[in-house]
Amino acid sequence: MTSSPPPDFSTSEPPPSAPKGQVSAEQPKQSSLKGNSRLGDGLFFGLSAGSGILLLAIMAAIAAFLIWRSGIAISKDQTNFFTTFGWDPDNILKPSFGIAVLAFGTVVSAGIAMVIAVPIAIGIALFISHYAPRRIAQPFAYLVDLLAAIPSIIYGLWGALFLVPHLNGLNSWLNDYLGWTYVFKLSQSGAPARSLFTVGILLAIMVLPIITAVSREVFRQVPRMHEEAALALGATRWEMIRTAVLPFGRPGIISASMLGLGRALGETIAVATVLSSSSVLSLHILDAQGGTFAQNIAAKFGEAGSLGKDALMAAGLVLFVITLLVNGAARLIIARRKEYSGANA
Amino acid sequence: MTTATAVADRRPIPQLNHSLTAARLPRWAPAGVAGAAIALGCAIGVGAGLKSHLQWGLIAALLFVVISFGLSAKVEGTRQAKDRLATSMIWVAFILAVIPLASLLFYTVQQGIGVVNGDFLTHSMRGVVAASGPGGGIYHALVGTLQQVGLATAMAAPVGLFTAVYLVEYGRGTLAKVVTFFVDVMTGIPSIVAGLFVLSVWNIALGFQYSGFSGSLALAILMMPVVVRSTEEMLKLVPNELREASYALGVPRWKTILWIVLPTAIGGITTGVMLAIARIAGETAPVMMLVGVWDSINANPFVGSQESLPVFIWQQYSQVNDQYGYARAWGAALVLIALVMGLNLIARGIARWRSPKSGH
Amino acid sequence: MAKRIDVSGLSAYYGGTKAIEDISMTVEPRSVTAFIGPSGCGKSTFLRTLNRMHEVIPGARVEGKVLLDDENLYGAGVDPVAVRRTVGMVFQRPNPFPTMSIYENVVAGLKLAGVKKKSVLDGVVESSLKGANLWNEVKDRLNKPGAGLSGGQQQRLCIARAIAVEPEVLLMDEPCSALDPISTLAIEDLIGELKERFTIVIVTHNMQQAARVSDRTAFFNLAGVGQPGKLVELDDTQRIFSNPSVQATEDYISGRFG
Amino acid sequence: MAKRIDVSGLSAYYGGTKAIEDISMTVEPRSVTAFIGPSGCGKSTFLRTLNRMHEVIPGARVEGKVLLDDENLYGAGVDPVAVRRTVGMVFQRPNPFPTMSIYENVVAGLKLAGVKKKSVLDGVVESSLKGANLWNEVKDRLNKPGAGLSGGQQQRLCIARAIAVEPEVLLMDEPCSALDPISTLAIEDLIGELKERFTIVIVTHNMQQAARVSDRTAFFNLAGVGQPGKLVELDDTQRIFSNPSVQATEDYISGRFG
Amino acid sequence: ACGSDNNTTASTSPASGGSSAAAISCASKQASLMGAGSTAQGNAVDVWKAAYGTACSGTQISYNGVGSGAGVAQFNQGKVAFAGTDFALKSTDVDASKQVCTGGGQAIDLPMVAGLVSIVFNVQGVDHLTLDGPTTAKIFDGQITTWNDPAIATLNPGVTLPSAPIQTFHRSDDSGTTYNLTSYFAKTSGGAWTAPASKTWAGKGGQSANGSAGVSAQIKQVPNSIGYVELSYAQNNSLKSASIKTGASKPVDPTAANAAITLGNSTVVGTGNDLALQLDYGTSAENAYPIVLVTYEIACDKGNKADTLDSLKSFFNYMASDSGQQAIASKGYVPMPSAISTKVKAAIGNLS
Ligand SMILES: Nc1ncnc2c1ncn2[C@@H]1O[C@H](COP(=O)(O)OP(=O)(O)OP(=O)(O)O)[C@@H](O)[C@H]1O
Ligand SMILES: Nc1ncnc2c1ncn2[C@@H]1O[C@H](COP(=O)(O)OP(=O)(O)OP(=O)(O)O)[C@@H](O)[C@H]1O
Ligand SMILES: [Mg+2]
Ligand SMILES: [Mg+2]
Ligand SMILES: O=P([O-])([O-])[O-]
Repeated sequence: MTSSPPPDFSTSEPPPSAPKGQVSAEQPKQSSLKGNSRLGDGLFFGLSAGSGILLLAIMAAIAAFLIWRSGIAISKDQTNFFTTFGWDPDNILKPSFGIAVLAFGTVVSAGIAMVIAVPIAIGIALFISHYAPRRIAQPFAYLVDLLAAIPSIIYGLWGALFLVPHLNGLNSWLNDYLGWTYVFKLSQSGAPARSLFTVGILLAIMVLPIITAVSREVFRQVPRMHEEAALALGATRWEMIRTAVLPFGRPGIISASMLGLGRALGETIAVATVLSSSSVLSLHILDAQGGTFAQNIAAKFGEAGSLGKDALMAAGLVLFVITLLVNGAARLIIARRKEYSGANA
Repeated sequence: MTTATAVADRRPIPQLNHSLTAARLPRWAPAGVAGAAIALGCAIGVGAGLKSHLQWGLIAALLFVVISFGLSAKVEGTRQAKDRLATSMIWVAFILAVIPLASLLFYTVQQGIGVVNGDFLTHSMRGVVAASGPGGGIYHALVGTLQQVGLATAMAAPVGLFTAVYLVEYGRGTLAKVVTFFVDVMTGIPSIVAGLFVLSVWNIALGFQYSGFSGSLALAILMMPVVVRSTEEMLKLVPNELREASYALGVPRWKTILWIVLPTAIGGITTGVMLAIARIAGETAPVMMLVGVWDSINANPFVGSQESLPVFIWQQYSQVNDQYGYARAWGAALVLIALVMGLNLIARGIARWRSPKSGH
Repeated sequence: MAKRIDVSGLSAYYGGTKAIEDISMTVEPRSVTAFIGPSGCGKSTFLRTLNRMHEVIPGARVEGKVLLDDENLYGAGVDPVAVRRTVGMVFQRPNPFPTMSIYENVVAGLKLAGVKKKSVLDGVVESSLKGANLWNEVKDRLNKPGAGLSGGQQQRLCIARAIAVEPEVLLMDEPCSALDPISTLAIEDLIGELKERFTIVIVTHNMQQAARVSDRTAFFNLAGVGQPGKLVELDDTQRIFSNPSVQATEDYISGRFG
Repeated sequence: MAKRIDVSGLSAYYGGTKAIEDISMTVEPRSVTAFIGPSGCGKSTFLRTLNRMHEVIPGARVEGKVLLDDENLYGAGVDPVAVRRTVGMVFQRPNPFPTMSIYENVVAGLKLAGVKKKSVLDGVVESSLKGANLWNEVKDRLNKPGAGLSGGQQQRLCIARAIAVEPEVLLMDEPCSALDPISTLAIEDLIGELKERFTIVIVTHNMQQAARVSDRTAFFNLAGVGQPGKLVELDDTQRIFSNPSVQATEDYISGRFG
Repeated sequence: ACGSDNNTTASTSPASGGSSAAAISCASKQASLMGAGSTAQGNAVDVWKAAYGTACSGTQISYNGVGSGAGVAQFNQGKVAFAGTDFALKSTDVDASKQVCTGGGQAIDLPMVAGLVSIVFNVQGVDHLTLDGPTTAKIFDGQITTWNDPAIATLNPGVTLPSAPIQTFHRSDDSGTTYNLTSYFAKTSGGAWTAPASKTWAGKGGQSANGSAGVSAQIKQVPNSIGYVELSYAQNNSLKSASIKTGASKPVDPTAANAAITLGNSTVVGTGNDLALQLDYGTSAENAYPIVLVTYEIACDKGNKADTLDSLKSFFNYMASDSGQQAIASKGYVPMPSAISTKVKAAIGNLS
């Protein structure tokens, strides 16, 4: 059946108002089902999709840029890019560079940061949203946000001047009691604790506010009725959180952690200031050895020649891929339970 | 109706203890345990000759968690004990967060407060030999940071917000998947890579010179994924029934998003944007590469180099590197933190003004 | 003003599952049509197909035709927004906007449609809230959040919000289920008034309510679990309650209120 | 098992506003007590004070005493968690956990109590869902999200969830308002069975339901808008509906269903 | 709008080059000058631009310490008027510069700022330490690991050295400082240092730190440590520096005067206006401190940008002038010996 509207209806949007309300006298109302709201919607959709596409274009350009520059570098690398420890791309005789140490250091330090930061951040977020008395919660939330406002370089200085000396004791203690685990063995005792482990701790502090802030907002959105449903079943506060709050906030926590992880993976100056970098891949994470992608870029960029810069881009590309894999995994976890989304409450 | 009778054959439900006043620890128990744990922690610290006070604290925290759990498990039963465990762990998390926070803040204030005064805030470094003594200020850097961050936010926040809106409200197809994919990758871009990209495209290929604006381009790239992802999460939590209620009133989708969905999520969105601003306001490497340095006031972000606070801090620390440089660096850090916090407060004020009214 | 609704061969799906099947019926203008039937038989689903709200659920889709005065709601070029402006709806579960005060909740539809004049809005708020029998309870706290009301108050607020935009057809999904008898009476009275000008469809589990307010009653049922719901019969309310032509209808009605 | 509830001089506040005032009553064990009264008079609020759910709302507070077999719920040393485990509740608005499947929703309470054995849980799921008259509709999709059910199904799911933990007292806030007659009947039958062992309090707007299921009925009312709600009278249901001692009760009941 | 560039009152110590304002002849056509590159000369340029800016208020100068390589790259991209570098230009850099230096010009090296690398240490109870090439190389290469090692003890009779392990610190970033130190090792370690001179650290063991600032901070903080930084960092952070035993009669202290002697003996290896220097790290001349460094300014010999050429020449002239060189001496730099600065001045005159 044709759905063309009567011609006299086709122009106007239905006048929305009824000055005296609906119980007032009848008012002639014109109406067409083919309203013009498509214009606003189209515009808004265009803006949204356009933004998405713009973002995509930027990222695609960056990716293309990295791939292109990496291609140049890797083709000139005389050694295996993935297994080489050292970084000497500007050696005219034998350009040789590889990401083994950097990939290890990046993954380990970011991993340590996540292991420390995620539980603590969730704890703090819960503290703010469900535990702290209201009067404490608000100011404390601001305070945690304050951590996010501290520039990286300050974290670096604080890390090098304050954190490292305070971790020396912990380091030798870990070595004494957990040295048998191999991982916590210290090759050279007495040296300052400028290791991947320390970097992990520092990164944990740096990403803490990101994860906390986003999780906190998510926890605040948990509908009261679900919390009440759990409490009415005789749940303790913690059980209520486990039943109603955490599952509801799960995708949010994962996303928040991914944001934090992104920062941990890409952090430059703070790591460069604290880590004693080297081209040694040490499985003893307390040893002052190793490097990360971003730290390496910072250390090598200033004096890099043109191949040197390309080589750094190649390392950047690998960091991209790592970020992608981790995020992809996180997305999968979230997507698996999509139909259990809290929005359907 | 026959089904209802099925309930009649009740199975014995295992051990549901129905006493209202199960044995409980006294109200002062947590405080008492905390005190005992701290005392013990210190005792062990002294006894074992542990130098780092951090360790003392960690031991005390651990003791606190373990003792309250053990005590509660014995007196109150496992469910209460678990609840107490969670509570004490959350308090420990809180304290663990307070330590570095307090330390960092104390450190920064202590080191920086000495130089922060009217002159410092209203003068540039022009004509000052930084390495020889005090003097000069950060006004030029303050201007630069505000402009660069402002420009970056003006570019990235709308794009990020709209992208998140697209992903949550519209996106179901391939485009959404691809955008999501790239946003994810974007979260991990080291700032210096973003800087290099802008340098290659904007400054080298297109031939633009140093300017605050080219720095803000890189900052915008760094900011977008944070805005997108945090906003996305917040929008996802807006109950669908609110959208439906709005649609049913004949409100077009875009108005629903603008006036119903976004306001409901405004608190979280603000937090996300502020996080992103905080992050880029502290960036050094790309700004140095794209904006350069400048010791005088340049209020035009589109022409010529500018200073920015992180770059100023970096220079004073790494290059000037004497007591005066340090003092200026910490002073600038203090101002930068205060600046971001000020913005945060303002944004929250605005957000609260439009955010969900309380109620259940 | 009031419009006739003509449904033919309508089926609705949630993803792969068919929730209702092959429904055809006519809803007369200026009348109240009640939908009754057991829980889960698809009354809400069907109701939502009448103003294209069904399709906002991801994966949900509709087959068939719904004519509103000869115009197919599902025809090409039809704007669902215009449809919903014409066909208003009150939901089964009260859902006031949490970011808005009581006042703002009521005028939300108007404001978003561009009405700004304070005097007009004030008038609408008062008349709508009075229509929904809520005015006296909230007139002193119009600026308080809508979410802080009791369940029944919230539902009446949602009714006020829906009638404030003066739709031509009003779909109500168990509007009185959370209401006390006094408010229920007020709403029923309101329905009686509104039907002078609008077409009204109401889902209810309360047979007496259906008997009281509706001119015609449609009985839905489903053949079995997992089966889609179907329209069993639609007839004058009086007939349905006194002398239904299908046995299932009689069973359902008498099963309870025999 | 079943416990007597003795309320004396109870008032409840939301922040500064008093919502109910000075309520004293006794709820007999092994019986069904119905609360009726106009919307907003504080029935839900009062109900929530009986298992200390009121206090979870920020700023809300209670004065007075509630004795459960001589033990004051608000006495020192009483654990609200233990109270709620003993006094279960079904809410006015269905609120299944959106992140859980139907199965998980039903066993949520038991799992919290530490019951892990699959066979026990399976048994409880079946019997609870049957008790709530939902089993047939969902037995094939126990692992689907609870939020994908119809309104009535969701409410029955919540009832199943509440009875799965076998509380000694069960508070039901308009449990049947979203239900069709068949489910309503099933729930009423269930209530009839449960009262053999438990104490049941039910809020309802349906006078007939109150008359059908309850042994005693309490009528609440409020003097005017902004005034706190009060208990007007509590008596045997039959008395209340045939010959109430207070005029207001008579007015309320007859005003509608006279 | 409420801020001010005027620091004459705000600054308690006026720019120290101010007194030499008379030596500055401003450009007839003043323009803003941007430079970028080596961090080692950052403070020197800072001093100069302050003095120069006071005299010639129409010329604003900025210098971005991004590193030598990045500075040269920016120069070759035409983003800056001059670059500072710790290394003489490579032929590839010179080729690339032909794009920017129009009219057949190319980039040239002008040695403008000199300095020295101090071996800094933090050992309790030890105020003076003497080291020589092989011992220093072995310490930094992890071959000598304790302070009371006989090799160190022999060089320091009468000094009580602790038995503590040596904590060595080197640069984690690529650096001209490292290059000069390892050049010294390559020349004097007698085979103990096997790697060629390089701006990338190639020794074994020890810890690394970012920038001279990072190394200084570690030396200050960590007991029994040793590292290497430019003189100014040693001075600013009050670090103790070792004397170097060369072939000379007595160990040489790390002072500007002693470094100037070594510099004076260096030879120009650049051609034409390019004044790249070859330093003699193996010097055994009396009082010649061997670990010196020279940083260059890079500009086009021909084809500098027309609008900045005047200012560039004027600024360079001031840098190379005696008063300019004296102005940076107090900041831990080594004034360029006149043998070199004369050639530099001549080369500046030829810039076009
Ligand atoms: N969002 C959804 N996703 C999947 N299935 C759904 C969804 N909503 C409803 N259903 C299913 O569709 C069928 C019809 O549901 P509908 O809500 O229309 O029933 P109803 O007649 O309104 O019931 P009630 O009287 O309980 O409200 C039910 O089997 C229900 O489980
Ligand atoms: N969270 C809240 N904050 C403030 N006031 C509230 C809140 N919840 C309820 N009230 C108010 O308390 C009074 C009693 O509400 P209550 O929900 O107990 O009513 P009720 O008798 O259950 O009504 P209904 O039958 O509509 O559910 C009402 O005036 C209501 O507006
Ligand atoms: Mg329904
Ligand atoms: Mg209620
Ligand atoms: O000046 P450098 O940073 O290269 O030592």
